[in-house]
Amino acid sequence: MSSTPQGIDVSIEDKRVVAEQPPAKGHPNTCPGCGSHYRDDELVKHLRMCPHCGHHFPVRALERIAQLLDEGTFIEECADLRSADPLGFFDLRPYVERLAEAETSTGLGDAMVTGGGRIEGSACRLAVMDFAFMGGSMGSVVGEKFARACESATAAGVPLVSIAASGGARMQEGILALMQLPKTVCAVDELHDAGCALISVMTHPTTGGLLASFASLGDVLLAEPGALMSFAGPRVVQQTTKEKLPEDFGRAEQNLRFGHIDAIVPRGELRPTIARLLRLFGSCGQL
Amino acid sequence: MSSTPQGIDVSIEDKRVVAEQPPAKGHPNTCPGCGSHYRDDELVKHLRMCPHCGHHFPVRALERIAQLLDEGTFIEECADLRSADPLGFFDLRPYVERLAEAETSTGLGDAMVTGGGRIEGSACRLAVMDFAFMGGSMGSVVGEKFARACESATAAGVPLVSIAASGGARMQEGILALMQLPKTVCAVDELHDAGCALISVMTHPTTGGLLASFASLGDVLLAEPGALMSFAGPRVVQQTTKEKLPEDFGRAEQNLRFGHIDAIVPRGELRPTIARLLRLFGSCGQL
Amino acid sequence: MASSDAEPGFRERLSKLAGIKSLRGTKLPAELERLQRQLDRLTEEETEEEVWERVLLARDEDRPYTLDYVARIFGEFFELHGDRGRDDDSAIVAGLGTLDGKTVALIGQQKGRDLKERVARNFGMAYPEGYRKAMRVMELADRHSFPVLTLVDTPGAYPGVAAEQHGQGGAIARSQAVMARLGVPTVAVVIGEGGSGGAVALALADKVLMQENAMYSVISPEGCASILWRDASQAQKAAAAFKPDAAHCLELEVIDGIVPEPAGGAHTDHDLAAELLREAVTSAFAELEHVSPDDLRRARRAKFRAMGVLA
Amino acid sequence: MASSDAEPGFRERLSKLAGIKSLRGTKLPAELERLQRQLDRLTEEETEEEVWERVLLARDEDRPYTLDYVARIFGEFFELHGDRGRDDDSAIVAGLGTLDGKTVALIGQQKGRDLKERVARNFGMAYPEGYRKAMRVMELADRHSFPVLTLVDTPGAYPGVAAEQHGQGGAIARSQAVMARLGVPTVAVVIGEGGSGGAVALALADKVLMQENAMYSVISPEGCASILWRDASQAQKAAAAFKPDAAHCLELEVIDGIVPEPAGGAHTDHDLAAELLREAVTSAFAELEHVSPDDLRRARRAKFRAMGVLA
Ligand SMILES: [Zn+2]
Ligand SMILES: [Zn+2]
Repeated sequence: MSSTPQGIDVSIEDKRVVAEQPPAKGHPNTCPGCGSHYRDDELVKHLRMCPHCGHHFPVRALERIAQLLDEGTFIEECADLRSADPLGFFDLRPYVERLAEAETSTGLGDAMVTGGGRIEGSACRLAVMDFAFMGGSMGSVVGEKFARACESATAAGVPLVSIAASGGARMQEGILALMQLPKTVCAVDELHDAGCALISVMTHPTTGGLLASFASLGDVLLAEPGALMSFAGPRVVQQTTKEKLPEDFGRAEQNLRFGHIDAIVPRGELRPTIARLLRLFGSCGQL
Repeated sequence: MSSTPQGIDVSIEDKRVVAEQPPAKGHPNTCPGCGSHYRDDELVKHLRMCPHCGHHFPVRALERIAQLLDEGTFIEECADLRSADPLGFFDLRPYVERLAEAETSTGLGDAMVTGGGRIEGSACRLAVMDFAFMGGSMGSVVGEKFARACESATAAGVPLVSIAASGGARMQEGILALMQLPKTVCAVDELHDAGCALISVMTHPTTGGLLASFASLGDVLLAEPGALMSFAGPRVVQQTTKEKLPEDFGRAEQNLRFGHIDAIVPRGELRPTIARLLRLFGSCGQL
Repeated sequence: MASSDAEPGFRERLSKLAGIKSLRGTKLPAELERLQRQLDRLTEEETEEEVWERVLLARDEDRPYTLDYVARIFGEFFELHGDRGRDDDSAIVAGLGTLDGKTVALIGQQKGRDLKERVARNFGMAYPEGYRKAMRVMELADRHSFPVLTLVDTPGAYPGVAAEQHGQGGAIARSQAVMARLGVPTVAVVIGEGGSGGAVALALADKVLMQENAMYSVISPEGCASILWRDASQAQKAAAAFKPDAAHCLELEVIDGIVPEPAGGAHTDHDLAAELLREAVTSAFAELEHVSPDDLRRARRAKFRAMGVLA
Repeated sequence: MASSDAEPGFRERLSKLAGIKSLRGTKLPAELERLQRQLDRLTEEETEEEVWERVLLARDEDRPYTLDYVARIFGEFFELHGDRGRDDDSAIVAGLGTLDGKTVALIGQQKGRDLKERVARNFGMAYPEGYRKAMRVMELADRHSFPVLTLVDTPGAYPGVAAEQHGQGGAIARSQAVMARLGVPTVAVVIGEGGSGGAVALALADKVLMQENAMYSVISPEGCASILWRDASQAQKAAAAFKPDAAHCLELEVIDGIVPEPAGGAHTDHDLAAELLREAVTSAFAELEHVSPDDLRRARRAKFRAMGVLA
């Protein structure tokens, strides 16, 4: 289901997200829900939802931005930020090599794209994660981009919309990756002190450090259908507790039932829903 | 077990507190726990705990104050406040008649005694309920006395210690009795804004409106062993849900287990425990 | 039964209520006149039957509920779910919507229209989780300076084993404490049954209004009767004794105004009932519009501080 | 492995640490000297074995736990229980006590000393309820201007079905958000295992210290090894790669200071370990004593805002 073979290496609390899915039927454009196969342009047209069974395929960051924003309004920010290798980290391969490969294969500098734009005419800032870049893991660059997006939203007096898709913290940056949790939490507190809203959308998967930091701190928490939202991944939980997991363990539907999110929004309704929330939260300063 | 035959009439959410107890063995000084019988001076000496089985007998307000305060330090406040009869309430007997009878039998103006004093040398204000006065029900006088106790504590910059024993709101005062909930809640918020602490002790029973207002808002919540602390009384719950109630339904022990109180403190340890808390919260202004 | 003491304040507030409405250019003077006539009757004694009739109207199964009003008075409504802890209690609904073009946070008890919905919403009787949802939405409103509107309509907080184990009393107390701390304008309207602690948990507001046929009481008439008369069938007698109707609540200075209903009761015309509610609520918010957070808190606490009647 | 860039900040903070301590008249110059020598070694490369030795010390079963320190450094301690919602999670203990005669709120993870206690305390792995208890005690401290001391010692937040259903991720996020908002001085000390999100939930503090042999990491060495090397037995190699020891955390400017331990580790002398901890904590609080709530928040957020290394 995922087009990112390295994804499995980098998520921490939920390292087997991919393995939990029905085994990919060879091609990323084959629906794991019903087996239908689509051309890429067909999937793009349908917002990467299966027209047959409604399965939500993963969406890359730039395509997500195109789905959500008024055409031609996106202005990217901080595109030049890149990870350093503070630990000189080397496992089976050096971290710098993994980074270079991810940049080549995704065309992105790191796992988050940020910038400003309009949705149904309402100005906002966006912070959109890309699972294809090392499993959407959060290291120094993701944390810094998110913090700057909060500051940019505050300066403009507009809400920040965050779209999460992440396996957790990026362990190749060690303790500095963990520090992106408090860093992004502080950024949300500053955003809130300025009176600006955070609208947080969780897509499959939003696990580990993301769920334990900014993604859970939205004024409104939305999730896509079926999105896995858990702090610990299903495999870790199973190994630890030896329990049989409930069928919808950690899924958006369970999270709604247990009171953790406000709504499950199918992808087709995401743009009008966010637009409505932007109008409700309005501007909170100069535009 | 209770020496207040009219108690059963006035508690609301928990109207059968007394009936839930083992039937009184004739005399209020006979222990319902083990059947031992005591002279009144024996019980006073033992803080009204059964020396044989540890059962906590009810304690009247002035005796409670004598148990807790340094000798000779109590100065009563607002002793002259009396209930009006705003509804001209008449059930089987007029409210004014019930009030007069309660005053005669208890020697108190209403179900709460307030004032200032010292515990192990630390100054505080106290608000102590007396279940013998119409089941410790809260009407306008109890609400007013509690609010004034908060104001007195604020003025003195000392903590307020509240000792609850109540069946709930006093229905003979109708909607005005219900309004003592928000009234006392506002008083606690003002006390807290002034930086003063509320130490709340719940004794058997603390139910209905008391639990749903100031008694639950203490910075520290203590309870005596076995004290019933429930919003709805066991009988009402049983009638509504038809369930068999757990054995310790609503008791302090259950409340501790479910995270609602900080500690269960046997009566013999109450004075030193409150004294320690007074030292920890200290003074918060002039004395 | 208005005592001579309460009389002046009562009259004064009634005319203030009328004043606000005409100031805002009410289009419904007939409703207001009718309400005035009803209130005039209070100087005479209301009969047991008249009080009971209102109790029955407050509980009428066709009476508009919270979501009926939400659909009619809010724009852009978005429902918020969950207490961020354990549950989403649908006996209480919450959300954001626009009223007069401004964003307002709505919190209200919700009974069910048919049996299935009634069970799902537990007949409007919330668990502690419902009050925790209310609190977190109030805090969201405070963070973004959204006024808060609460609609009160519950027989009471749910009296069950789990509800007690989850801390019903503490949740009701804390919900009030949060309302006492809010720095935004708050308006509460009792739109049906305002049952005891479960109701007041959402009603510690700058302006507390009652619909003409709503009731607001420390205990249900049946509960009162079974305790004091030892006979639940004496409910009618009990209701007359403790007077849960809007006019008496206004007389006792427990509420700040009465919202007129269509003749015959809100259930006869949901649209008109909603329009009358909308007018009353926007008038109340307009009065609070330019008051600072500190002044809002101060006045709100002072108002409740003064409630009660001493000898 | 100190990079030449990180070096000056590291040196500076070490000498600042030393400076504070002598200023406060430390009676234990020998311990400090020993710490200095150890830190000096950082300019050389630490071996895999040396890093691993610290991991083993951090997890030593005889190492003092939160309550061992509480008994030794606090006066008048009073434990606070419960999250005021559903539970009292004993993997986290909280309470009030006096330190240098002033009231401080204490929150810390607590492992068990024997098997029975370990099970009761879930090996120091909290459920969301534990973090909710922590948050409500922090808010109590804020209300009364009590400084907050947290002691971090957990393999991680508990990864179980119920913990997820009760909102583990959200609870950890919100606990951090509460810490970022507090207007009182906050000091966190990692006294054993600082395991991932479960640790940082209590560590968003003005001053974050680590004991000499504590570890603080984004994942356990075993977890890291099983993911990256696909072999949990490579834990020693993994630990050397991501360097969870105090010296490296100081080097990366993730912590503000290192608390010396008795020679051989804290487990060899609980009393001395507690005395060293007490000195470090009171020094840290002394530095924060006259800072206003707004300045505390500002500096605290700015500190975490700056964490991370970019190319
Ligand atoms: Zn499909
Ligand atoms: Zn006995």
